[in-house]
Amino acid sequence: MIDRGDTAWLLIATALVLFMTPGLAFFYAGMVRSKNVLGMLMQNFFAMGLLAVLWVVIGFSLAFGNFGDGGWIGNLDYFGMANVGQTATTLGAGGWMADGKGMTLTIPFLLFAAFQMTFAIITPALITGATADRFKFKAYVVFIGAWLILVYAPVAHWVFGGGWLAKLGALDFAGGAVVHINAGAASLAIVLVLGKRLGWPKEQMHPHSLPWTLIGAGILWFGWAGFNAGSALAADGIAVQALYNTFVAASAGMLGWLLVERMKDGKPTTLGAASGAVAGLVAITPNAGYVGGMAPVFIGLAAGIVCFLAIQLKFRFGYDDSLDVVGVHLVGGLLGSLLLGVFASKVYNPAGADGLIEGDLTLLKNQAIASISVLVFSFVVSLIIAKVIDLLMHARVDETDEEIGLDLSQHAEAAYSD
Amino acid sequence: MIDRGDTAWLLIATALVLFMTPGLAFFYAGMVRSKNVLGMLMQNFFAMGLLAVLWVVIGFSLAFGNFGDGGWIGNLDYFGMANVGQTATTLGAGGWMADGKGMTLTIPFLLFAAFQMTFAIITPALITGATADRFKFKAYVVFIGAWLILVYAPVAHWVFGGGWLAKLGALDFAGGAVVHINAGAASLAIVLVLGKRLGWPKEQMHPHSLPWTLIGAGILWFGWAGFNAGSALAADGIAVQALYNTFVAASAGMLGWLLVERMKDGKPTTLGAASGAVAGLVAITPNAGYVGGMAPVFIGLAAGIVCFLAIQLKFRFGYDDSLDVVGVHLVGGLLGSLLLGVFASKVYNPAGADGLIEGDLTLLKNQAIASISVLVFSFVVSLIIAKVIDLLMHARVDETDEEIGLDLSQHAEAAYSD
Amino acid sequence: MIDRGDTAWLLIATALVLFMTPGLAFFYAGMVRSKNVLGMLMQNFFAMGLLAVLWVVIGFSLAFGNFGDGGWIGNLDYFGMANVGQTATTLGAGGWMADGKGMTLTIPFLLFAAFQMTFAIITPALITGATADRFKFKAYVVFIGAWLILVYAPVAHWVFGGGWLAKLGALDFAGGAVVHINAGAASLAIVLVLGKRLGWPKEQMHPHSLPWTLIGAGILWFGWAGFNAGSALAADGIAVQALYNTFVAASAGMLGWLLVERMKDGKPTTLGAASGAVAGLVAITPNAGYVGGMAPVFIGLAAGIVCFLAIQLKFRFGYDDSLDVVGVHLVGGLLGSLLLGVFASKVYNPAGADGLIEGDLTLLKNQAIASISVLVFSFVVSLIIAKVIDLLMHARVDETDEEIGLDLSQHAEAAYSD
Amino acid sequence: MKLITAIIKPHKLDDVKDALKVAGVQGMTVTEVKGFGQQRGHTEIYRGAEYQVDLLPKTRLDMVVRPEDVGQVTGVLVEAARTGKIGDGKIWVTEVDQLIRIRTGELDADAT
Amino acid sequence: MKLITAIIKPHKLDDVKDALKVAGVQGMTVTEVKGFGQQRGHTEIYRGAEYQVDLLPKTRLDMVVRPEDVGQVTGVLVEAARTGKIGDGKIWVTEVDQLIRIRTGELDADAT
Amino acid sequence: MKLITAIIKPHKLDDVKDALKVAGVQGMTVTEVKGFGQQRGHTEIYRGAEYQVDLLPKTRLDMVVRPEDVGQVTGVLVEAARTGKIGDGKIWVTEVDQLIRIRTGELDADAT
Ligand SMILES: Nc1ncnc2c1ncn2[C@@H]1O[C@H](COP(=O)(O)OP(=O)(O)O)[C@@H](O)[C@H]1O
Ligand SMILES: Nc1ncnc2c1ncn2[C@@H]1O[C@H](COP(=O)(O)OP(=O)(O)O)[C@@H](O)[C@H]1O
Ligand SMILES: Nc1ncnc2c1ncn2[C@@H]1O[C@H](COP(=O)(O)OP(=O)(O)O)[C@@H](O)[C@H]1O
Repeated sequence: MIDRGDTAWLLIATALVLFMTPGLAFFYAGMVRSKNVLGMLMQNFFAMGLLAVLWVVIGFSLAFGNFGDGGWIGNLDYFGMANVGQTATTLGAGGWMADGKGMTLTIPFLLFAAFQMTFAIITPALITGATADRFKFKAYVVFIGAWLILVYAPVAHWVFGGGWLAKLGALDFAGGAVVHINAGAASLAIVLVLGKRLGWPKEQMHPHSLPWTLIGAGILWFGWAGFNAGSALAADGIAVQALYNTFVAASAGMLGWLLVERMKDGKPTTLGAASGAVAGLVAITPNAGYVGGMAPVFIGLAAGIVCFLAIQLKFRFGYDDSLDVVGVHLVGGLLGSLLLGVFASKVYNPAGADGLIEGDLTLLKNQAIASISVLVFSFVVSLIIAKVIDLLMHARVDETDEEIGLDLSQHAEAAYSD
Repeated sequence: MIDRGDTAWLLIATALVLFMTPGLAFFYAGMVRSKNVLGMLMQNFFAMGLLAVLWVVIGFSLAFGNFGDGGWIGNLDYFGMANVGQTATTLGAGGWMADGKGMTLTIPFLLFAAFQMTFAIITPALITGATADRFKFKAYVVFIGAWLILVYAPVAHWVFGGGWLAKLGALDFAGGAVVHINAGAASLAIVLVLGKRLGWPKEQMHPHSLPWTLIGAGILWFGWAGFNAGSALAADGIAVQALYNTFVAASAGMLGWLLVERMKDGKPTTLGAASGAVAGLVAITPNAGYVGGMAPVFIGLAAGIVCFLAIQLKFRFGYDDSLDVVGVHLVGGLLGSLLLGVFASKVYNPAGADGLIEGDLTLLKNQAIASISVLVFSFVVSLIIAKVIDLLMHARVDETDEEIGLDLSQHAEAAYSD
Repeated sequence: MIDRGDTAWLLIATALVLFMTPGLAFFYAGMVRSKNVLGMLMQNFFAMGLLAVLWVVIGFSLAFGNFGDGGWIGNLDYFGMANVGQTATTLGAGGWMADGKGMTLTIPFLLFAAFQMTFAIITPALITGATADRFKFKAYVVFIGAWLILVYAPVAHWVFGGGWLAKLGALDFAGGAVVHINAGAASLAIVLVLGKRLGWPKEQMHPHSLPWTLIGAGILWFGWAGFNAGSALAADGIAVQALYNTFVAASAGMLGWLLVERMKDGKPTTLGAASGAVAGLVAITPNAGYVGGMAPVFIGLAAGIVCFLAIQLKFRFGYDDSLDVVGVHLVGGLLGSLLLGVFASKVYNPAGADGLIEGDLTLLKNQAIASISVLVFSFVVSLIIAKVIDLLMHARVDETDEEIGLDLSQHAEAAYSD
Repeated sequence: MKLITAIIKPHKLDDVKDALKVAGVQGMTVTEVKGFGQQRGHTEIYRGAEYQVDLLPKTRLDMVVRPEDVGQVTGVLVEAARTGKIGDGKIWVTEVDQLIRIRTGELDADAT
Repeated sequence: MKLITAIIKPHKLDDVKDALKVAGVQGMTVTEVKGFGQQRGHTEIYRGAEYQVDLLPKTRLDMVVRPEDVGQVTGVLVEAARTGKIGDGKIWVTEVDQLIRIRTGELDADAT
Repeated sequence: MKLITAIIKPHKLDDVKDALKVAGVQGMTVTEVKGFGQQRGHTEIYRGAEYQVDLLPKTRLDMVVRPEDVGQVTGVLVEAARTGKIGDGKIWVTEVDQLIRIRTGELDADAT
């Protein structure tokens, strides 16, 4: 039965998550040099173009077909949105799912597909931060298209689609593994293939406009309400819990990051404030509907501190993760997924599980398995895709184009003029 | 009876559509030269000021008074928001309307008026893109005020208010004719009166800041969810269908535009990506709640391709439609309204109609009549209004003011400083 | 009983109000010189970090504990979100409250706390406009933390928490006194302690980027829908009334401001349009759910005119309220709170009161008492806090740092680069 | 060699550039500047405060030319940049000891 | 004629401009520049990476004056632009062969 | 004293600055400029309209040095700024009558 309150919430939640991709575009675009602004914006906006269409044609079906099969990938039942209509539906009723009743939607099935579409757009788009300033546009297009089908759709099936990780008992409220570990691991793979930006790390590459980054962070923060609280698929207490957790963790993430930044570098920075908030948001994502009380404060603080430290790794190991997708999304996603094994409590969500804090170690173990599985799968397949593309068409722009910048070389445009 | 889920959705949908006008302001402002940025922003923001007040005083009454009379214009029943209260209501029960029961709202009537107010703001604001860089502010103020009363209100009555076009059987889910053909035809009229920008088309007039254009496009895309899915006036399956169609058509519009741009100019541009998405959004607007499946993909693709070609017309015919309102909104609106005659299907909306694809030609014919009627009416009346204003106070700034730019000459401000 | 429509609306309303603080950040940041952009953004974003955490730990409890006691401050019942859960609840049932039944929520109590959290973030953040360009970051951090606990929490209790002003019969729908008078009076206090910016008023300090100010205004306008209509705590007729009033008053505020600006300075400015809209929004805030019809037009117009005149006061009296928080929020808040005593009518809200226009003077008297009380309390306590901080750590940056700008001196960052 | 510096109105840049190309000028360097002179500025208004702005946007051109070309180049410049209204700008000529092309190390006339 | 070029601190521009007006300077051209010299730069921090920035914002003034005015103008300039702290800037004077007013074609002293 | 003006490619600024420091140059002034010369520009596309852009971003350096240092400084400049590709830029040298340090009033060689 369709509930109009739930439908109202999911309608706007879907729009909110869609709005996150422009937010992400600006969060990143502010950090690049002025010759690469449009290159960054374009990659993100193009993800909104290509991936939505791929999703409704085949992606959704591969991710959510055969719902609750406990398996590896969906089927083609929903190819071209076949069988995806305006009525509510029950998914996976006959499967392994605990109560034998599957997931009963109180919103139109089509809305579920649209909501998931916005996740399928932003997840690959996260990668653009790692590859900034050197990914050839044509190669990028092929990469994210292939990645959606070969990496995102299966992983979404494992976790959100009632696949093997869901069956195992791993939890992921809104995508700690599916979104953040997944995109973060892929980022690491592809920057290894692309190589470092010319001049990195010697040359100074200041953010060309931190206000863009800040407005992007504001939009992300706003949209994350839809991302996490929308993942309750209803306007109920769990959604409220998720909203509360999300906002509080973002705040605590900012505080954590600024604290260590202040200690290490002597000044709290605006970029640090934005980065810390995002780190908190990343880490709370898997936890959003499963924890409560002061847990989001601890999770956020931890994320701010750990991710700040993690972004230094690239200098140690020499991979050029331009805007720290690995440091923030991979590490923050891992941290959040594991902390869920600590802080989860059925007090806040009876359909969830109890974590370490409630005396149970099982969840933490499952979280570790899920995290590692997604990390390894995404890293390996992404590496293969990137390598193949590199062989076929050179994944990276040539040196002159990189010097001129992506805006002119890839898109024949200048970001700013008189 | 008021449904709180429906009310929740329409509350936020109203806010979303309101937010579109700032979005539009930036979409346009990024494309003008830096001396005309504030002129553009001001015209759009001022529309939010003036038109809202005019609407609640008299515009709403003229558009929706005498609902369902099958006629040409409303009455003064709702003058100054009289009789527009917090309760739900049934409109046009006694009229020609099919089931004899009119339109029964499940939201407060006042919310319906507020939702429609946001449409009455953005539609005239669309015109500012065509007249960029040369419309005298005072003349602009008079123009949009008069246009709201003399053009928008009647046309809205014809279609949304149960007027003659609605009675005829023409469909327009969220304003393909009322909003886009209407504003596009008016744009053509007024640029003929204003004349070309100094230096056009010889002088290069680069967009001064494409990031503004992109963030504007992001806001428009986001807000369009409220525009189209809000037009269902409920949080039901039709709203969901509209949301899905909207987002998918925007994406396909981007792909269509970039494809032909790539072929013709050799590079896919960021401005093209944004423009294509808007073209897709325009074309899906009349269709939003009446089509489904893969139709939004086709409609979006067609819009992206056709509008890209259409914006070249101004060079051929020599009218200076500065930011392509004719090419995108008039042409995109026409295309969408006609394609509705092709793709409409009662499968997706029993209250709709069947189009060509279901074997019925009637709708296409009605769509053509409605489109042409709105086009001609809007063009002629707009031309008269513009001519009269031009006689009374010169519609265009003088040459020195145009050279200095609208920011300084009309508003004594500079957009950027240290 | 939880209503999912109400919950859906409050979920998004909470997100909307949260989004207002980034909006405010940009509204202000556009007006400062380019060397202080990040200083401004940082102060606002940091408010989102610090105050959310303080709120969930103790602020909410101090404001809403002992709900309906008719007293001065809450208790520690909700310390660390204890007893704040996912169920709906009735607050203050046993207190003085009219029907003896207190306030019965139809949304999870936790959602109420989260919604209020967003108010507790933006209210202190409003002050940053007054102190622009010279507040030492460390001192600012201590100030807003202390202010939340010592000023905001008690005042919120007096009015929103069923404290003595609520018991007295003063009305404040969404925070004319709690938010605007409160922050405005504090602004006056602290600028007296900080002193004038170097060079003020002789030196020209142009807004460095009015587009930022305009996009900030757009976001504020959008978010204010959540602020005011969300304060109905339901998706009902009152919420709709509040939304309508809010949007119309913003529009009328713009018209009022531009009218007098045009008369006095000869040109209507973009900054004036944005400022007038905000003035209208401020003044409608206490009125939002209690008035109707054409009242928002009058209230908005009055606010636009009066606030335009009020911002000239700082030159007369020589206090450097950099971005006119006193002129817009203190004066606009006072005006709105008093006009509520005029325009309130039970026709629009049976739970409200009748104002002068309905022939009753009591409300106006109560509004005056409430406004003055909040003004005096906030001014005095803020002055003390600021003085103490100034003694302990100098509230103001030193001269060199002020010359270099806050961006470099406080945060070691530059807003713009190549 | 001689260095010719011209301050012109920004919207004249395209015309001037074209005219100079025709006149055989091979290269030049363009700077956005602000000028102060007899031309009246404008008033800006921000929240009721009026500011007199007397620095106006101008464009500066620098080009090193052979001494024998100075007369012709300044002539072309004057002609192309003139609108006849106050604020058209100035041209001044200074002596250059030496001109070097970085790429080749060529000197003076060879380096233009 | 002589060309006086001055590099000053940006916030001194208003004072300098006023003083020059009083001293009879009729026009000048102003450019935003960055300077490198003895004045220490500052440190910027982006995500834990520290950058030493040694180019500081400065303002460049160019004015062509009559030879006999050079002493007075540079004197006024020095006085108005001086703060006494490192980084106050430099003034240099070069010989101008010819000054032309574009609008009228007037030359040298008539063209200032 | 002599004024050395160099137009270089923007991304060479760091190298050039470092090389000049080593060569003993104490100070200089840097301006963002656009250059027009033999180097080909690029095409920009906006909604189907193609624009040929022939002004390219360059960086201008001005430094006043002692006459005896001119040779060495230009030598270092040429070496550090050269990429060997068209568009590397120019250097020109002009005579300076006088150099003043605003802070101290020191003159010429003492003022560098
Ligand atoms: N003495 C001067 N030295 C350098 N630049 C000057 C001088 N006088 C004027 N300029 C420049 O020339 C521009 C135009 O000068 P102005 O006096 O306004 O008009 P006109 O050149 O028509 O007499 C000024 O804006 C300034 O940039
Ligand atoms: N030799 C030089 N040639 C050109 N400009 C110089 C030179 N030395 C310094 N400058 C300019 O003057 C500014 C101030 O110089 P600096 O050495 O920092 O302080 P001071 O002028 O007080 O000695 C520099 O930032 C630079 O713009
Ligand atoms: N005659 C000139 N006077 C002043 N600047 C010049 C001149 N010729 C070239 N330039 C500057 O030098 C830059 C490089 O010149 P260009 O002819 O493109 O290449 P190259 O220096 O390698 O011959 C130009 O962009 C311009 O800024």
